[in-house]
This record gives sequence, C-alpha cells and structure tokens, in this order.
Amino acid sequence: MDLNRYFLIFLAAFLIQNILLIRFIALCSFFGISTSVETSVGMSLAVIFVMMVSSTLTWALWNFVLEPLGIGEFLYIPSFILVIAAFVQLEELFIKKTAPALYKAMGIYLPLITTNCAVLAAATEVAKPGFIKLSVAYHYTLPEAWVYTFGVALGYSAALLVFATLRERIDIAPVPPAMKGYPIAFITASLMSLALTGFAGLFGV
Amino acid sequence: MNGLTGEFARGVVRENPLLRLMIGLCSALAVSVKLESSLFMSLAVIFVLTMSNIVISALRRVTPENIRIPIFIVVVSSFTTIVDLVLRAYFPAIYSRLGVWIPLIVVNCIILGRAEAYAYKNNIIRSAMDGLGMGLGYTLVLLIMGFVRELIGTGAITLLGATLIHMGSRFEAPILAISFPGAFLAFGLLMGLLNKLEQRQRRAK
Amino acid sequence: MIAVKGFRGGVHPPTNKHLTEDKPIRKASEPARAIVLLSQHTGAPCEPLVKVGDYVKVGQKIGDSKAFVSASVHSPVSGKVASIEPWIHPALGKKVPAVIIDSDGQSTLHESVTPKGSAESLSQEEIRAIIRESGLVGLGGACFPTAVKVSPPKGKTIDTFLLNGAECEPYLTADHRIMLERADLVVEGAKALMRAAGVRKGIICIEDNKADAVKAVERALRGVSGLEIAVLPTHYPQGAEKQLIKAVLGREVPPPPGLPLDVGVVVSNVGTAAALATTLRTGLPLISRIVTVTGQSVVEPSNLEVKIGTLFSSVIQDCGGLKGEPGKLIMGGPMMGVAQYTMEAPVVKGTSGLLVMSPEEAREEEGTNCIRCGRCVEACPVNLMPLFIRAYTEAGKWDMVERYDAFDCIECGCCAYVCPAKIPLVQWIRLGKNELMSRRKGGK
Amino acid sequence: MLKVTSSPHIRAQENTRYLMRWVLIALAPSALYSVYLIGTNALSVILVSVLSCLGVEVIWHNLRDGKHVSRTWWELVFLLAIPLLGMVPALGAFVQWIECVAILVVLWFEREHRFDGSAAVTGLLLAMVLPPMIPWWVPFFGAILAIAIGKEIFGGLGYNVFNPALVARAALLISWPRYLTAGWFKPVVDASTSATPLVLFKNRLGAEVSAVYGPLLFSNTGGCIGEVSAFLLLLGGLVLAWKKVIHVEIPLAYLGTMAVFAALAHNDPIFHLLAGGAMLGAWFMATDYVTSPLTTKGRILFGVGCGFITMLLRLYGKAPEGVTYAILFMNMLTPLIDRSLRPRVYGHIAKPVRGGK
Repeated sequence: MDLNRYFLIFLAAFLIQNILLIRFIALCSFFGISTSVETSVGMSLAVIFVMMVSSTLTWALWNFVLEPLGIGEFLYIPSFILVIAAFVQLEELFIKKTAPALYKAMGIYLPLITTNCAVLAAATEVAKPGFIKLSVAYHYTLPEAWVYTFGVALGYSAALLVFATLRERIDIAPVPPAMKGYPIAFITASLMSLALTGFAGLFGV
Repeated sequence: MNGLTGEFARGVVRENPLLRLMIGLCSALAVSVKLESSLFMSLAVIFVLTMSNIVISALRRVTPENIRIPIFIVVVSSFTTIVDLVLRAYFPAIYSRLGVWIPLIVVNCIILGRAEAYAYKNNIIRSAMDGLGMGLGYTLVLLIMGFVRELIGTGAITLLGATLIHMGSRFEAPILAISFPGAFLAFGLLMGLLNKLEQRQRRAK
Repeated sequence: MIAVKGFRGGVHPPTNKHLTEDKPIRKASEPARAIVLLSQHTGAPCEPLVKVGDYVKVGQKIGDSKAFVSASVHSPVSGKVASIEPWIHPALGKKVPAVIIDSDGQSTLHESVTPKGSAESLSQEEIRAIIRESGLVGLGGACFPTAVKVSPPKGKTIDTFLLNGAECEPYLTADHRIMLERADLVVEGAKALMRAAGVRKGIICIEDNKADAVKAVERALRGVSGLEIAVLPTHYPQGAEKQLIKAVLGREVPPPPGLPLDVGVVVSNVGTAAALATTLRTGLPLISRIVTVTGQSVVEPSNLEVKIGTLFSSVIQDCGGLKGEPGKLIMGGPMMGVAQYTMEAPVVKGTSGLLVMSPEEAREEEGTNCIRCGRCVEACPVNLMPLFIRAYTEAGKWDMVERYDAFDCIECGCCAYVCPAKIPLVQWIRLGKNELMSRRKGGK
Repeated sequence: MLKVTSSPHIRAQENTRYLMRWVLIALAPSALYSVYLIGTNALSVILVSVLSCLGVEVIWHNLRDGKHVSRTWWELVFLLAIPLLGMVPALGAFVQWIECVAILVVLWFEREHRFDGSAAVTGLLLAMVLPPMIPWWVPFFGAILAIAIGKEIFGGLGYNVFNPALVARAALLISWPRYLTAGWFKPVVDASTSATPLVLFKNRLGAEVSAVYGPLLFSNTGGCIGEVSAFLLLLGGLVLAWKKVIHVEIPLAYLGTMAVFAALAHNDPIFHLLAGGAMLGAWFMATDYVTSPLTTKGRILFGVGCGFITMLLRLYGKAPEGVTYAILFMNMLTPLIDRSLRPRVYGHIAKPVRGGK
C-alpha cells in the first residue's frame, strides 16, 4: 500500500494528463455539453458513476478472462465497448426503477455516455496500462484502477465545469461574429490547455 | 444537389463532421500534429466508416430496433480491430504514433452517428457514398490541419521518411503549433476563418 | 447616544452642502398660479373634488381617493380653478391630471383650517385621521402616504421609530435647516408619529456633517422621554430606509416586497414630522415644503419654503435666476434625482431640492468596456453585482437578470458613481427590472 | 437645452485611463531601472513589446469597426513586412529599431484612435516577464499573441478570460523554450553565472541563495527584465495599493500563502518572496481586474490559490518558476469563483440562488 503511488496516479489522471485538455479524449461532449453549467454538472455525475463501474468490469474481464485465455489483443475493443454499452443500458433501467430522482438528474446523459470516449479510454487504460500513455503505472491493481478512474472522471468533471463557467462568460461577450460559438470555445480550450501545460513534470509525473 | 454525388458532397462541405457537426473531434485534434499521422488516421476512418455503413445498411432489415446499438458496436468494433491489427503488423511505427486513436475509432461519434442517422435508414449504395463523403470531409480537415501544424511547428513536412518541404534553417519553428494548446488554437482559428469566408460569400450573394 | 453599526458598501461623494447649509429658510414668493398634480404620492391617484370655475381657499381639499394607499391634495392658494388638465410630472416625466388654480393673492384660509391640538392631547385614531386628511406623505422623496405607514396591518408590531435626518444626498440641506431652525416642530411631529404608530422608542438619526442640527435637536429633546439621537458618520446612501435601519439597528429588511415594518420599524423623514407638527398647531394641511435650490448655476442658492404647485422656473427666479445657460435641471439630489427636460414642471410633495448644473458639470465622459474592476460590487449597499445585471440585461438573458436579484436594487446610484468605465449601470438595471416586470405581467 | 440622463448625475473622477496610467507609473521605476542596468537590450524588448501591443490594438479595432479599412490593411502589411529586412545582412542588427519607428509612424497616422491604456499595460507587463537577451521578434510575436489571442478575440477590453501578458508568455515559452529559459540578464557583481536564483535553487545549489536578499531586492540578480529589483516592484505595488488602484487582498493572500508554504516546506520564505516573478505576479499580474474575482472573499481565495500553485510548481515542478501558470490556472477558475462566492444580498436570509440556466 503505497499512498504516494496512489497520489501520483490520481494527480496524473486528474490534472497533468487531464483527459480532456491534454489527452483530447471525449471532446465532443466537452464542447457539446458545456453550454450550460447545470447540464455539465449532470453529465459529470453520470460520467463519474459509469466510469467507476465500467473500469471495474473491464479490469476484471481483462485480468480474469481475456489475458489468461490469450485472446485480449483481438477481442479487447469489442468486448470492452460491449460491456460498457450493456452496463449503461442496465443501469438506465435500474435507476429508472429504483431512483427516479437520480434518473431525472442524469438520465438523459446516460445514452450519451456509451459513445463517450473517456469511459472507454479509462476502462481500457486500467486493463491495458499505457493505452493513453500514462507513464506512472505498468500494471494496475484494482484499488489503483479505482484511483486512476476516479482521477480521470474527476478531471473530466472539473474541466467540464470550469469550461462551462468560462463559456457562460464568453457567451455574453462581443466576440467577433466569425468566432462566435464553437471557434471561441476552441480558443478558450486552447488557453486552458496552455495553463495546464505548466503542470507537466510536477512530482515527476 | 441530389443523387449520389449529393450524398457524397454533403459530408465534405455542408455537413462536414468536424467543422459543422462537431463530432469526431478528439482524434482529429490529436493526430493532426503531423501530416503523416493525419493521412493514416483518415484512411483508417474512411475504411471503418464506409465498411460499417455498408454492413449496417445491408443488415438494416434484419436488425431489431431495440438492440441495434449493440449490433452497430459489434460491426464497428470488428472493422476497428481489423484496422488495429493490420496497422500493427505492417506499419508499426505509425501504429505507435497513432496509438490510442485507432482503438478509439470504435467510439468515434462520426461512425456510430452515421450508422444511426443514415446507414440504418438508407440503401447500401447511398450509405457507402455517405460514408465516403463523411470520411473525405474528415480527411480534408485533417490534412489541412496536419499540413499547417507540422509545417509551422517543425518547419518541415516529412512523409514516410521523406522530407517534402523544408522551411530553411533560419526558420525558428514555434513548437506551439504542434503542442496540445496549439491543436485547439489551430482548430478554432480554422473554424473562424471558414466562418469568415462563408459570411463574405453570403454577403456577396 | 446610540451606538451606530453602519452598513456595507456606499460611497462618499463630495457633499457640496456648503452652498446652502448656512442659508436660513425663507418663504418663497406666492405663485400667481398653482399647478396641483393629482398624483403626488405612491399609490392610487386622486379624483378632483372641484370643477373649473370653482373658488377654492387655502387648505381646501381639492383631490382625494377612496383607495387605502393614497393621499389627498389641497389648494395652496385661494382663487379660481382655471382648468383641470394634464401637466408634466417632474418625477414620472409624463403628464398627469392637475388642478390649475389662479391665485387671487388673498390667501384666504379655508374653514377647515383650525388648530388640532398637541400630540399628547390627541388619541392614536385622531392623529391617524389628521394625517390622512392633511395629505401627508414621506417628504424625503419617496412620497409614501404617511397615514398608511403609521397604520401597520394586524399582527405586525412595531418596536422602533426612526426619524430620518441623515440627508445623505449631496447638495441638499432642506432637512438640515429644518432640524436647525424648527427642532421643536421636528420633536413634536416625531412624538405625534410615534403615537399614531403606537411605538414607544424613537431614534432621530442625523449624519455627523450636521453638528449644529444635532445640537439643536438635543436642545429640543430636553425633558422628552422615548426619543434619542443617533449620530451617524456621513455615508451615502445612509438616508435610504433600508440602509438606515441596517446602520442604526443592524436589522435587514426582507427583499421586496418586504417593508421596514416586517422588522418592526417605521422610518419617517424629519421634514414629514415637522409638517405634521405644523398641521397639528395651525391646522394647515400639506400645501408647502422646504426645497433646497442649489448648484453652481444658481445665482443665489437658498433653502426656500415653497407652495406645492409652484413652477420650477418661478422657484429659480426667486433665487436670483441662473448664471448663463443651464446644463441640467435635477429634481432631488444628484445621486437619485430626476433630470428635467423643462422648467415648467411644478413643485410636488416629493421635491426635496432643485439642482441646476452648468453645461460643463453636466457633460458626460465617454466610457470604455466594463473592466470588471469590482468597484460597483464593493459600492453596492445591497450587495448586488451590478456589472452582471447590466451584462445580462444587455444580452437579453432575463432569467439571469432575475437571478442576480435585479429587483433588490434600490437605484441609489453608487455603482454608476464609482464606475471607472462610466457605464450607466442604474439605467441598465432599471431597464432590466422594467423588462422583467412586463414579462411577469405578460404571464411569463 | 436641458440635458436629460438617468441618475446618478455625478460621477467619481477615476476612469479606465486613470487606472491604467497608474499601473504604468507604478511599473515605470522597475522598467527604467532595468534599462539602466541592462542597457539597450532591455530597452528594445520593452519598446517592441509596448509599441507592438498598441499597433495590434489599433489595427484590430479599425478592422473590427470598419474604420479606414484599406489604410489599415496597408499598415498591417507594412508592419509585417519590416521583419523581412532582417534578411538583409547590413540591416539585421537594426530591424527592431526600424520596426519601432514604423509602428510609431502607424500610430501617428492613427492618432485619433481612443486608447484606453490597457494595451500599453499589457505590453509593458509582457516585456517584464521576458528575458532581456532574446531576439527582438519574440516580444513582437508575443505582443500579437497577447492582444489578438489573449484579448481582442474574446471581444476586447474586459472580456478576456486569461491575463493577456501571461498567455503570451506561456505561448512563447512553449514555442521557443530555448530563448525563454535562457538569455537572462547577467549580474554585474557575479559574472560567472547567468542563471537565475530560482534556477540555482532548483539545481540544489540552494544552500547559499538565502544570502542574496540584497541583490534580489536591489538588482544584480539574474532573471527577466521585470525581476531586477523586487524592491522597486514592491514599491510600485504599494503605490497602486495606496492609490486604491488594485485590491490589496490579492497580493497579500498570494505572498502570504507563499511564505507559509515555504516555511512549512523548510524553505526560506523571504527568498521565495523576493526571487523570480513573485512580486511582479502578485502585485501586477494577479491583480488584473478583468481576470480576477469580483468579491473580497473570491479575491482572497484567488490569491491563496495562486500562492499555493506557485510554490507547488517551484518546489515540486519541472521548471524553476511557477508564477505564470499559477496565475493562468487561477484565471481559469475566476468565473467559477465569482459564481460560487456571490455576496449575500441585503435582506436575503440564505445564500442567493446560484446563477445558471
């Protein structure tokens, strides 16, 4: 139990290798959802939840089934995405039945999550380390996988929330007509990414 | 515009997936760091997109509505796995550069989006044209971005080991262009530029 | 002496009270023609009680309304009703019905004008009836009918009465002179108001730039129980009801439509108290008020006792006229006053001052974009974020305008005063409020 | 004619230009002192940076507002063509001066343009965070980045989200790291090294750096143009605080957090406060109105965040200095802070309902 290692994994996943701003994963939702702060929060909650479970499933699938059988290299893409898609479907039904309030809050985001690359990326990374070029780990234990996934999910949420508040401000600015909407959002994302580049190498991550 | 050419041209310009539909952004930003990787990524996307459009269109009458998404995913991930394995076997250098983005084609919003929005509702030939058009739209943007970013950011263009253009030794390339923030910046400016041109065109009419 | 708690925000603009603070109140010349607007108060407008051609006397009621929230109007002169027609209202900026009386110069008193007795000799109900009959309204500028204010609805108890002598608006010295010269009337009126409202504890609040007034009121308070003085540091907008309550008592009035009586307080202006005392002593209803006529452009800045219905032009003439071309004529003080487009508007019950600015003073500086310096946030005495209300109003995002609590704005002008980008923030916020109001009415 | 406007009818004296002018005045001693110590290199960086910022602003505004469009295009081409003269061997060494004169000529043509002073402040701040021994075109491109990408593209003054000067510095640092991490001013006293105190500290030669308070305060230390004298920067900052131009809670929270962090990490707090860009960042960069929070609480949080990240990056990061990224990072959080820490409105019992759709 090396707390230091957990901390580094989390820091890398959360900030330094931020899935949205540095790794360019899940950008469609980044630009699509961030038009309002409320939806960003809803999406973030849904993503944190789905990611944690998906990563657990794929980690188990890889370590107990695919790798022992030696078929991982051929089947990891279809099997992981299917696991995620199936889980999201089940979860949607489950939440709808058991927790209508929760369903109301994040229900509409669930179908979108299937094609959220961040979920697949994190789920694959914990199974096959090095997938998104994270230099900290070579093999994840299950707790490490959780820490990693939580970092990714939190990093996704934080970036999404911050971006949404920035866009709320930019929304009412007299941006040149050609830059209105997505172009200025990209410029903003660029400057956010620029601010994060300074953190590269923190604690040797 | 109508008929097959219409299907084809639509994806290239009017409904360009990257600049208009805002889908498939993640990979576009990441791989456009070099012309070479843009080219191979585009080929991979065109292949998977067209093939899965064809297959999904062909199976559309036998696909039950409520489990269509998992079926799409199986189809798409099969083609993605093919590309993954082929590239790994024959172009290992490029594969390692593209890295995560090849497996992530499976959740590329363009492909699932076209499957759902087009191929599932149209005949095989139209779907194939749609796939080609969308793929080409993706390719076009990727090549422009790859060319500009590589040229500015490194001062030269190299393709499969051959240097095509060299800016000369006095050119001090700003690394910004090939950095993470540079990807967002270049994309935002490209969109702004196209908006500007479009506005001018509209005013001229 | 009361320990003062103060309030957050606010500004300290140059007071410029030196122009008139040493000028004793003098009576303005009688108007040859009085224009009595039938809507000089908050609430329902009055119906005229006289017809064209009728002869009216000083103090005769000429307009009244059956509505609870309203105040009657009286003739300030004796003479013939020349006409009843719309006339420009100086605060609303539009025309409202007015009774126009040609004075016969006799100033014959109406029969109803008889002394009413002292505060001690009258009962609560009697005082309330006198207030209602005399058409008394808050003379600080808000013009809320005093009769309504001293009649709290059942279930609300009032524990403190605040007499507002802060006069925080720059330039204005009318209340200052009233407290200095008529301290006994102020105290008498305060006692009557407290009796009407059923309050035992009263505090007379005066800003520390009026030391002589504090002394005069202290002298008048000798032997009077239940009334105290609170000396407040000079701080704009301390004279605003909500800020005064916060500064003196540390209580906060709930957001609109919350009223001071929701926190057990009634606030009244010193001018109102003096006017009530005058009514009790002489029987004259509210037909005149003290107006500070001031500004660099006025030849002889003064504090005048002016008959309601006198035209601004004649009031200014009474002060020696103007030096050169005027730039701006403001009814009230420079922070919350209303700019006039004509000098032919009449003095109303809420006219606390007339400020004439030179064209030089009235020139507006060209501004820049908002630089988010945060000065407006610091200055806002109700803790709003004026810059956001403006930005969302400009962008037409009405839900955000409401979320940033535009309705809580008291329009004191502090934000626009401090703004280095010279943005007319109050105007923007008013625009936002109006739009929200009309949207609410529209059922959305 | 009586003028009719909405109340209030009196305005405070301060305006945007006045505030910008005071920032320039407060920076002037440091800038002049660096020119005195370093010489023409510093002068060239400062002039190129300030003039280019002004030039970019004029050109952008003219094109945006459709004023003198054709003339402006010619000016743009003219200014962008001058760097090409650098190819001519005989002129190579003077290009920056030619460019400065050219921009002055353009500014003379555009003399009726209303400058609010913000571009000059951005230009001067940018120059202060660059090393003096760099090719002249680095501040030139930096100015373009600062004004065009850092500010105008967001809608101009007041609408940018990030501090323009720091955006430019961060972008230049990524683009041409070899110029931005070298070319420090060489101290007169100890000519044996051109490294900055923070670089020395980073390389764990730090044992003796504590003994350099004097040089840090009064010159003779390696670093950016704006780092020659912590004392003059502090003086400028205090002037701004005294004139109530800046909100003093930001620098206090910033520097206070740095000191506490340093002390807890067994470092010399005073060294960290005086070294590098801490003074410049805390007093002049973090206090930028546009990109810092609006409430006192928010500003304290902002300052604490800046100080914390600065020390985190200094002690555990790869690069020796962290001020730039700390402030940029906190700039990013500013709208979130403004949203979350709204003052309680008078008479409202609980916190106001959070904004949002």
